[in-house]
Amino acid sequence: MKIAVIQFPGSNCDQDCLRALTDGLHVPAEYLWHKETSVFGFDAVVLPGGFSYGDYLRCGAIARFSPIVKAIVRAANDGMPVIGICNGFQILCEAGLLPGALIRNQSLHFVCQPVWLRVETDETPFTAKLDKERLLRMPVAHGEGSYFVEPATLAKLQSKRQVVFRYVDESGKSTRESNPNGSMLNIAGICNEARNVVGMMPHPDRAWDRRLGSEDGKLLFESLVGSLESAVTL
Amino acid sequence: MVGALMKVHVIVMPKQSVLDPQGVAVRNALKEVGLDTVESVRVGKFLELEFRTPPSEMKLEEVCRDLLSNPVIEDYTIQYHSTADS
Amino acid sequence: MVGALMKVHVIVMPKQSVLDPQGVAVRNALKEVGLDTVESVRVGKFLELEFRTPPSEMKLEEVCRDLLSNPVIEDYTIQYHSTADS
Amino acid sequence: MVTQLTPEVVRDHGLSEMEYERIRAILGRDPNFTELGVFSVMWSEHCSYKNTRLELRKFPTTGPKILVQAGEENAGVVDIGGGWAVAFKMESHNHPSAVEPFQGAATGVGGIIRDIFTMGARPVLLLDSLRFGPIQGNTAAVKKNRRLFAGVVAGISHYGNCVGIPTIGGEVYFDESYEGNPLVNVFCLGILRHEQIARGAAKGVGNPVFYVGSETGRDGLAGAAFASRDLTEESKEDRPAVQVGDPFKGKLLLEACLELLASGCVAGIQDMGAAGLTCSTCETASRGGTGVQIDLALVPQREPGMTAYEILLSESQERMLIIVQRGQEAKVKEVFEKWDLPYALVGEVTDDGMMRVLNHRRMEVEIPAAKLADDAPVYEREAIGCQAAPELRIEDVPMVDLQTSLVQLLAHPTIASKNWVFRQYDHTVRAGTVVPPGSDAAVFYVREADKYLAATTDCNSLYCKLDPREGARIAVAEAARNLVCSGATPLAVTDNLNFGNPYRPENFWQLRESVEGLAEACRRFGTPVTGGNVSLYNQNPTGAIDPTPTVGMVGIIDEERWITRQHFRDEADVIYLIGPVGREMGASQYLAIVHGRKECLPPRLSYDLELGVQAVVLDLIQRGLVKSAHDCSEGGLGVALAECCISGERRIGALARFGHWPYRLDQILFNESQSRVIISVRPEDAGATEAVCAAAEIPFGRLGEVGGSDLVVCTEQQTLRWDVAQLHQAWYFSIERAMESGFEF
Ligand SMILES: Nc1ncnc2c1ncn2[C@@H]1O[C@H](COP(=O)(O)OP(=O)(O)O)[C@@H](O)[C@H]1O
Ligand SMILES: [Mg+2]
Repeated sequence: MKIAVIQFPGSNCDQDCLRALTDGLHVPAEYLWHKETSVFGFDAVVLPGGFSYGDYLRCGAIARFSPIVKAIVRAANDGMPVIGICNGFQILCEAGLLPGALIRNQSLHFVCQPVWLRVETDETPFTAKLDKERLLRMPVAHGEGSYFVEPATLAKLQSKRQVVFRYVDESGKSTRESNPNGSMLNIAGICNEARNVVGMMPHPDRAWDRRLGSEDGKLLFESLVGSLESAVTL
Repeated sequence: MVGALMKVHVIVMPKQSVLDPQGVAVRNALKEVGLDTVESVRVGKFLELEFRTPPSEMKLEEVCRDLLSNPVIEDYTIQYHSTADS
Repeated sequence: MVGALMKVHVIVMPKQSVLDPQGVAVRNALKEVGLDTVESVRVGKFLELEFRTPPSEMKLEEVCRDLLSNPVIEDYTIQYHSTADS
Repeated sequence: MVTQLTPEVVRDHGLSEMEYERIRAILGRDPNFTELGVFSVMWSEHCSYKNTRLELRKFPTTGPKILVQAGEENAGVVDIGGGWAVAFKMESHNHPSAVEPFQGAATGVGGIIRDIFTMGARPVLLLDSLRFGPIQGNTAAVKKNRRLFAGVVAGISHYGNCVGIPTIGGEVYFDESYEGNPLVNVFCLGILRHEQIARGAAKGVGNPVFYVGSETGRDGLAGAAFASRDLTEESKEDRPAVQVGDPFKGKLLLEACLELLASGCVAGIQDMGAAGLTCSTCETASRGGTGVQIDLALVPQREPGMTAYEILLSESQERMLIIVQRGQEAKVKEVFEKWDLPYALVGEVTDDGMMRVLNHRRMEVEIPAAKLADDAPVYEREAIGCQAAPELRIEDVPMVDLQTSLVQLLAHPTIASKNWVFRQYDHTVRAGTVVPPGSDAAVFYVREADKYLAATTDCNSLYCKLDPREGARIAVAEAARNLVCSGATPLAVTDNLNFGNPYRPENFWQLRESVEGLAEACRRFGTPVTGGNVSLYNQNPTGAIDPTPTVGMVGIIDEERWITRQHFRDEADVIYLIGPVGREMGASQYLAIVHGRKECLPPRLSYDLELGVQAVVLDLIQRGLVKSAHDCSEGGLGVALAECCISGERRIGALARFGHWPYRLDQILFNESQSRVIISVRPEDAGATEAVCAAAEIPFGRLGEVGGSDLVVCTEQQTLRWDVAQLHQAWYFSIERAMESGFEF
């Protein structure tokens, strides 16, 4: 088993993601450069946070045209598990692998703070090991994380259980106060219809070590590893 | 020193259905400084492209749709100008 | 609900001599996607203001200078339009 | 174009007649226009420190852990054990930020980051020390202050967040004296292996000289000269002096340079900061005891038709000069093409000590490099002291309702929570932030080195205004105290001297007093100065800023279990005050904020007491007795106790008893006597704690217990009670409230 952590020019959470996997979980993971044209030899892909290509124009708008993203789109359509974290989420939306868009935070400010997340579905490779309704603690750090999508698609997302994480307060209620960026329905993460592609604004890659105040992020990567193993065995 | 360049302006605006907190902030700021008859403000992008040889309209539409704007949240308009002097 | 509103467009662009990293990034991206005859790109802000009753030109100029742009690195232009339909 | 070097031209370049004669003596002829420009930037205050060099020599710069001394290179390097070291430094970008707050602050961050990776270190954290005029109210001035504040914070967040270096601490003060002349001091720390230390020297005659990074444009022309003048209304017209930063390029340049340095092919490396290409060529040559020859025609240029003068003096951002071992040119090509960055072979190292600049093979500049870099004139400026501030007579301070005073202090932007600021900074990237902003010092885990570092910046400029020497001493003491409270042992210091025009004797006196105070304190605390920055001419039409010698201090924590935060944690924990109760109210925030008096003698620092208190606190922490530790600074015991109750994720009350107290209650609550730390311990550890303090013969007292939902302070005569939820409201949202009442975007 081997997991790819994509490196775009301007990625700055690539190292955090790689360490979460190698130091945190001791699973094999390697960087994959944005100029590569294939993800052959890897079993899953992590698109890390940062400011790919400077995030000029729109977050993820330019990255979406890079050779590696074209390869990831192909792999994702063949069912490979793909997670986009923060900037990675923005890229997945721009690339059309996930519906909707991430727009400027309602506060107009970059926001860096810990948040509570509620797991809305365990039917993705990244949440398979988590109980529905379970609360997770991890930081957000973004300027454009407000999830937006037209009403029709939003309804579809709900009915198809494609909302993966919601911002909530510590008691598990999704309130206005617990929403750090003005996302519709407190949406923090979603998946595609096939459920193998997940995007989320919060940072599991910054919550895998007790010293960082939370290890909840580990659970997502453990779920992934579990899913990959069971996929291998059958 | 530039020859006669072909200038194209692309204006990218947030869709009406998308809330535009920046527009709201600007409106409030304008009221603050005494422009109290301002109704609404929307803030978008203005791109000034210069070409050596004009691109095909089709190609231009395509990049406006796929790269310069995001149809989920934005609309765009293209304005053609013959020469570099605006 | 809008009556005949006065529409004003304000375009704020980085000064020519000032570095525009965004413009450079967009130019490179455009070349990537096949618009290889693009010479230069500059990216600025496009503000669409709607007024119930037209503001004094002087006041508007002042606001553009002090609030909507920073004269140190940006230039602005104001475009007046009679009615709300662009 | 040949410009006649009339006396006017020379003066416009900020050079005196004497300095011009010195130039002619060095060259043995008249300089040409381009050479004049080169001298003018190299001999500007910003680059040559001509007015402060003699003062800076007073700093202690050596120590067993110092690997690279202050002044030797771009930043000092300090050993942290295990073959690892840290390089850190603080830089100001005050004047650019006054004219264009967003870009000014952003490029300030970019500049200090380049200083650090130029040393071969990977930057891992940032701190920012900021000063602005008042932000509460609705006058035009206040709105402008808010706009500057918002712009600066957004600029720092823009650059630091994009490059992916967490901003994990800092400070913000608001005071009239900074109106129109904000202070933006940014601190950066990087880590490296001992063997990775890179040098800014042009070594090896015949070695190729490369230019890497962004193209050169006309931006930032003569920014160094700009930073060496008073800010006036016309400063707005200093347009070209404001550069625009590209954090994306900055990130690529950082990665590319570290990759190239790791390959071992680099003989010397120097960033292009103030005075750009000029400074980097002559400094590398002078350090290497060599010469450098370059041809400007080979320099990547953003705009057509730039003159030699413009190219040499441009301060375009994100550029480096790299000298490579001959034969290794291919490596540069490989790395910089990988990162899609411009690079160009522009010249070579020569053996005759000359800085030679050609343009299309035509000689433009021919100057002895060492003389240009190091023989700038040094001046001993006139210093005239002002008479010492008087002792405060407490009878002159009217009694007020202390119930409201505490709330008033907590809600003052200078004391209030800075979460509106640091929530805009990515302080969790790099997955190493153990103690985020909001405690006395930030603590960062350096994974590659398996070390815990603590860092803080401090300076109470009100003290410095009323007694610069004592204020500077206290800045060092408070920085050390903040580190100790987080469980760290102080290592070393970087400083940023922000003062007014040095040609005004009273300003220069403040500077000298402050430097001597810093130097003395750094000796006593065993924390050598590894480097820093001087920013003069911080004036606005109404006069000079309050003297602000900002101290940045770094400490190390050997064991994870020693890491300590400032907020109370559990019911029934016992609260101790380590140090005296104190009574000094001069120059206090209480006097300034509640009584509107920025007056009287600041508190006195006793080194023995301070060192004793810090030693005991560290000892208690290392024995595992301490659950929280917070020092008393602005606002005294009252504010410190309140912060202990409201700065944690979970708010909690506390009871503090002062028994029989012969003086006024406001003296207990708000005096700012130094050397005081509030700790809380488990009830069962009370005995052990008292034993340690008694043995150390340090004044201490048991104040009371943690618990409930109120903060209660009582003496035999009087009891005061505050609902911590209300205190939190006043303190946590104060800055946000102020910023929402005015525009900024
Ligand atoms: N500009 C800033 N950027 C980041 N953190 C800040 C800033 N200003 C203050 N902080 C943080 O807020 C907390 C309180 O700051 P301060 O009141 O200066 O502490 P102290 O008085 O103990 O030095 C500290 O953790 C500090 O790092
Ligand atoms: Mg403190």
